[in-house]
Amino acid sequence: MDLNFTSEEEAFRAEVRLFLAEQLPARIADKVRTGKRLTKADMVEWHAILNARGWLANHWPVEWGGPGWSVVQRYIFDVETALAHAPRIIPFGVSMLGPVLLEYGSDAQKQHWLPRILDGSDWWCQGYSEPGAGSDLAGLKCAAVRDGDDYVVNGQKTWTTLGQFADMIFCLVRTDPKAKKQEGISFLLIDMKSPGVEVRPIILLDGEHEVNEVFFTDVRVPAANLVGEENKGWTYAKYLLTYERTNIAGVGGSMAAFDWLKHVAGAQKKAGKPLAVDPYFAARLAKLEIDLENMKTTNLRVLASVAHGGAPGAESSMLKIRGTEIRQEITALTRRALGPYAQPFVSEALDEGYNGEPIGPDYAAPVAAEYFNNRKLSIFGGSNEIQREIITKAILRL
Amino acid sequence: MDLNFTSEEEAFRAEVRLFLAEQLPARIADKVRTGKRLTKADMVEWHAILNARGWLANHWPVEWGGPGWSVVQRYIFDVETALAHAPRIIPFGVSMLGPVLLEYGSDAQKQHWLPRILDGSDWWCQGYSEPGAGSDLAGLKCAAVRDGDDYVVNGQKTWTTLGQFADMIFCLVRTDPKAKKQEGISFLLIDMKSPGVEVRPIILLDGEHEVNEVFFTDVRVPAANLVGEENKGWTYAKYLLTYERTNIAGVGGSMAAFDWLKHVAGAQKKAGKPLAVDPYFAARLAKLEIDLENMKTTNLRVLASVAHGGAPGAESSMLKIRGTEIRQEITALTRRALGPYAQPFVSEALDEGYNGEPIGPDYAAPVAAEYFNNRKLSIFGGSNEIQREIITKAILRL
Amino acid sequence: MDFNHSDDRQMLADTLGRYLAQKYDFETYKRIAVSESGFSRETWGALAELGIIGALFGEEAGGFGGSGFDISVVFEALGRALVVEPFLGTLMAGRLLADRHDLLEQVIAGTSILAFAHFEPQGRYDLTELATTAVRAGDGWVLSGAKAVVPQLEAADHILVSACTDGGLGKSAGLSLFLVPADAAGVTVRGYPMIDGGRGGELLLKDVTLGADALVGPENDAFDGIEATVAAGIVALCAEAVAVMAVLRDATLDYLRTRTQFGVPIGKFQALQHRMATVALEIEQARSAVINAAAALDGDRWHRERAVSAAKFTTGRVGTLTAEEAIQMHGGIGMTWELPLSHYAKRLTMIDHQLGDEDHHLERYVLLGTEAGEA
Amino acid sequence: MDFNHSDDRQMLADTLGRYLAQKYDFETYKRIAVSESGFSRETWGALAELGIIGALFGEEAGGFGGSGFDISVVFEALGRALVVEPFLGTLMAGRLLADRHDLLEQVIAGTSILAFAHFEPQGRYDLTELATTAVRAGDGWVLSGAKAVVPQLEAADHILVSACTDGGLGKSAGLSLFLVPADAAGVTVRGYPMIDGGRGGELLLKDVTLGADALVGPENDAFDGIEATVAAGIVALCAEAVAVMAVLRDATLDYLRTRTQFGVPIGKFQALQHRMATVALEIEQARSAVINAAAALDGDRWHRERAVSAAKFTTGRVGTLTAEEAIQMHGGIGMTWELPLSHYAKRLTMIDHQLGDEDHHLERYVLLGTEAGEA
Repeated sequence: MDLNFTSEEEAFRAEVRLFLAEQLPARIADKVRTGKRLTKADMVEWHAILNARGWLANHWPVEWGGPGWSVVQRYIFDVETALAHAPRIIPFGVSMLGPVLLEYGSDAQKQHWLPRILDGSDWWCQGYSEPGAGSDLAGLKCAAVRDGDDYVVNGQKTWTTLGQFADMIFCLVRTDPKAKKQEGISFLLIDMKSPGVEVRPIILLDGEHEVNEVFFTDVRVPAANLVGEENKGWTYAKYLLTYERTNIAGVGGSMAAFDWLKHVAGAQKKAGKPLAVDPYFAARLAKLEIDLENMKTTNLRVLASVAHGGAPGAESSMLKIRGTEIRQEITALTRRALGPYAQPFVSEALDEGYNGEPIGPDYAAPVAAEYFNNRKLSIFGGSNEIQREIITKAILRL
Repeated sequence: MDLNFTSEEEAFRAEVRLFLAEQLPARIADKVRTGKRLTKADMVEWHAILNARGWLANHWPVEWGGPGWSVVQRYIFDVETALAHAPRIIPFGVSMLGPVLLEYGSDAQKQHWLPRILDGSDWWCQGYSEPGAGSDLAGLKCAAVRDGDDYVVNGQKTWTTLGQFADMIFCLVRTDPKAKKQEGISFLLIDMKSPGVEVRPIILLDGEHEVNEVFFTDVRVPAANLVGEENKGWTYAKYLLTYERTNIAGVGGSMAAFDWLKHVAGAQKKAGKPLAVDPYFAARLAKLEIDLENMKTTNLRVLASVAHGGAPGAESSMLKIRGTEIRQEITALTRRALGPYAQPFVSEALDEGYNGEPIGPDYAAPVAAEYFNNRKLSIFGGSNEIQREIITKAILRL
Repeated sequence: MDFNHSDDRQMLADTLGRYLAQKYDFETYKRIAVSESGFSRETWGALAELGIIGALFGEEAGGFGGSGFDISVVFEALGRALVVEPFLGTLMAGRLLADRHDLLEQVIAGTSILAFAHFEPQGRYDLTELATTAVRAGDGWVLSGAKAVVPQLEAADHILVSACTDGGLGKSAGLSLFLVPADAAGVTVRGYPMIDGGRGGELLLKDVTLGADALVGPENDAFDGIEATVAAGIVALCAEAVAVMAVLRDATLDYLRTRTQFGVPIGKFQALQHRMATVALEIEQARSAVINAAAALDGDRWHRERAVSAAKFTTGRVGTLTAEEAIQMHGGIGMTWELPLSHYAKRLTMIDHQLGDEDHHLERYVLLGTEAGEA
Repeated sequence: MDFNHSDDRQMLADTLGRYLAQKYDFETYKRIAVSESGFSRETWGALAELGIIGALFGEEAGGFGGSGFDISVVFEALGRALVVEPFLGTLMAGRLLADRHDLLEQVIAGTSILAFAHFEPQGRYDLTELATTAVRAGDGWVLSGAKAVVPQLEAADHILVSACTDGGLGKSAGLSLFLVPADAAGVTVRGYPMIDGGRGGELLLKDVTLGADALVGPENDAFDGIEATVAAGIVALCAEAVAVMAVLRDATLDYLRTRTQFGVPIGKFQALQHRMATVALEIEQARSAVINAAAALDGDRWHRERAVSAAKFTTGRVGTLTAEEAIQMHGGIGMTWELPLSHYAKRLTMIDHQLGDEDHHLERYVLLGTEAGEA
């Protein structure tokens, strides 16, 4: 039993911190820290900085541009970047499509697409969910019919995060409507500029445009863009959903958000004293901090098991549930801390360069919107109900 | 909208209080208040006192000895007797079998059995549950085969509360093994002194003998003891389970228990001050008191709807759930209040006449055992899971 | 004991409900809620004409209602339709203006709108954390200070403002109330949209000079009135909250019945069924809490304040549960602007940020329990 | 980073586990737990022979363990078998007796048993609410006072007693420790059964006259040692609690797989599945909390105390959930004396009543957070 990182790992942490201190633009970190909107340019800039250092695709094999890190190094990197208020790495190309191509793509596909993910030539988005197929992902209907050297795609995808910025979309499509639902699905790469692709914004309850519907009408896709075998797409989809979930608890993000909450609770006043020392609020903070400390160790336990050759498996479902519960509770308490000032919402105040006088405390502007937005954490990416189903089957064996 | 009782109802409350002041033996009330064991003699004594006043079977029709009370009067009676620390009325004869006989019994059965319930000639117990049929009550197997003027009964019942004191048991038995499971059940009255009846104690986790297993081996029961029609017993069983559930929330009992909890929390010390003013404990008490106040009004709303001709229906499932949750939380907080002194358990200290020095505070002796014993509240009498099923079907219509 | 409303009150509720169902549908709400003014003066006038404002005040004030149950019936109906119009401020200020018959007549007619500006930027939900001062100047008064997050402040023609006339921060003694015309010199209103629709505002008072008649009620002794009118505001918010909960519950049940996944309506999944049973049960508890508070509103102070704090605590707790479960069970679609559900969830969540949240009222309930007066 | 135990420690755990599986089955437990002595001296001797007591102490004290992980490994195994023998008192008293080599040698050999009598009747879980006094008398000391609910007090040959030598109620300064032979004049032990099996006792000290050598450790300065040994006791109890939780979880899962109602195993009911998923998840969190506490036990005071309070809070909270859900899902059978389950549930519940409950440690965690030393 040893909960400490090795001296090599601590040296690596120092290296990451130094890199962040030198390379993470303060302008961008400030926006992340204060809950301002990031633009596409901000995200592209940060990807480029990481890529220049060779740290963008940090779980890829060395021969494809990965840095050759251990799971512990990746964990340290995730935590440190979050604590430094770096933007998250947009996962669609690097963490989702990349691993699928590495495992199932042809050499030609790897050589064509992987470098373009790294250098930012393609912004990828994900075409999984459909209006009728949410938790029941395999119930998807979007159809691709082979026609000569092309597939012709018709149908709809939804909840496509940042699809408005995307050059490419990887899609699950139905290629055999007669097969059992998991067996007629293929994995297709589609150029968003193809005729017949239409992106429509979905505005979320906080007024933000973050997700989209994507419609396909007679969209022609070269058959060369089929990944792996036709009708085997479900295998690749599942691989993608279970791959690289060591950061699924979002420990670094929650640590940073909890620090911010403590800052807010220290600054807010109740009867002249910091809210943080009010017995009721202090108890809420303490419970949350203890939950977070416990989850950090649970996360490290899973990590250590992976490092020793174990598979993360269904334990990552526990991490997903508790991780999102903790993150949601952090945003709920931050909202609660604001008292009446949770109500005003000046959307423009979240844009860079806004210089209106803040309403109430200067940290108040994004808080309630973030609380509402973060309701998604327990819904998207496999709802917490689906995670409980996984635990039921794989861990409880009921 | 008027939450007040009428002046007639208030006069009735005064009458009940006067009766309790004059007639409830202090010796018995003290035992109830301090959590001592009641003997069979205690319970019989209290039944006799109530019966002398004509208040024992207070929901029976006047012609059979009921006092002709409204649902509101019954509620007032329930609350006042609980607040005065009267023993509960043992329900098996008065509240369970009685209504079934009144609705479905023959004249001869009514004339024979009902007076004997009132005067205490028969102590009844309930033969519903079986080892394999708990929540799935209709899955029962205990069989009765017609043989001349008798039924011959073979099988087992369990969780038979106070069966060790009983003269008679009303049983659900299977009379048609080939019918669908709800359709082959009959309702039979069995003399506990019959040859072939054996009662075996079940000791609960607190060491108490409160429930029993009852075994039937070739027990001959006169066919005259069949209530209603053969194979229609499920109808009567359901009637019994939904009848007279206006007191299902146990408001009076919880009010008395909460008063006791406040007494304990006021007497216990933390850092020299009453535990009741400790912020954490005070918050727990306040939440519980608010829940109780809310439930009291919910209960009155259901009552008022019954008084205006509505049926209690599935709302009583909500009252059962919340009522047991509150009662369990009261006993949990009383246990918590004791601190280290929840641990000692001198069983003899719960008997009348014990005069050993108490371990710790004089109210400590029964508390932890009561907490454990009260886990039954959410299990017996239709588990809270079954109540949620009823709500799902009848109220949520899912 | 009777849990039915009187015929008159029921008729009022039905009339209001019908009007809103016809004229204040979700599209209307969305238009008004994000509009520049953050409310509709036309709707306000129409509702006044229906007598809705009059129902909030007693006969001594020129109205025909004003009891706890009058208030709760009206705000339940308003809550069901997500009405953003300035009822809360009008209710709270108006109850303190019973002797200003001329003004109240206009208010009840819908031609004058009131705001209640009491809480301050540093004061959170505390009724006595006031730094605004009113100083005598000749016959009149000079007010200075700031008031925080006043609902629909820009809509108000008259603002009822509390100020210290002989006291200090954190004291209930020495407070007085002043009626401030919205266009008085030295008054600055900084309006902004609220995250749950409608608008709020910060009030800045800089040497606002008022006549002697600006003083409302007893000098130095306004606290009891303020506490009582806040109690009425809490009953209103709690009734609104329970109505919103019921909408969320019913919308979620509808969704559970119709949305299919894995070949069955998701309402067939027992885990969701049992969670919804809990939500439904808790909403009934919250409804009982509101009934208790409405009944206690016209009673003695101690029982009234215990009941309103119990109700605000309960609706805060159950409101969070209901809003979060409604969104969660809807999944992604519950997160969208397009669906009414998300707006109801936002409103319900924000009610907990008005007039004291769950924690504030639990603490207050505890404190009241230690005060003399316990029955 | 390594979450595996060292080979030696794992071997110890395996040996202990095997021994208990063979010699301390449920029937044995039931017999010992309600016996007159409330423990088995034979078992104690056998476990001493296996080296289990030695594993609780460091080499400087004649043992071969004593770290947080040594303690947690032993108490996990003890918890799995519901062992009632006097390990906790021996652990806590023994850690403060490192310089009494002769005595500790007997303790480790199993021929002498220790109790730790610190908490007092009026003191709840507070480490400093002590009224017991020790007054110098000649070369020696005279002790008077009372100690509350000491686990397995009757079993002890020597009792380590805390007393005020130069301080008052509620102060951490001025405390000292004394080693009191159980048969000293003026010592009264009032034993009783505990609801979760085994026995406890009240200790009465009436002018107990002791020699100078009865003083253990520094005069007037015992608090730091007491706090540290209680921290070790908490690690032990938390490890025991997590082991009990795991037994309850596994027993409940087995029951859910085999008990049928409505024609299917009740484990097929999704509402129960999702609740069990929560229980399983929370137990893993509790396990992590214990690992954190065990790791911090040998570190600096501030991190150690934060970690042990976090662990005791977590195991208290999760323990209640686990015990109540295990009984509920078993239904009636879970309420019976006959089933091991109910005894595990009782033990788990009562652990929350030892060395500070959930609320006590949450408050303590908050207070530690405001102290200097935060990293």
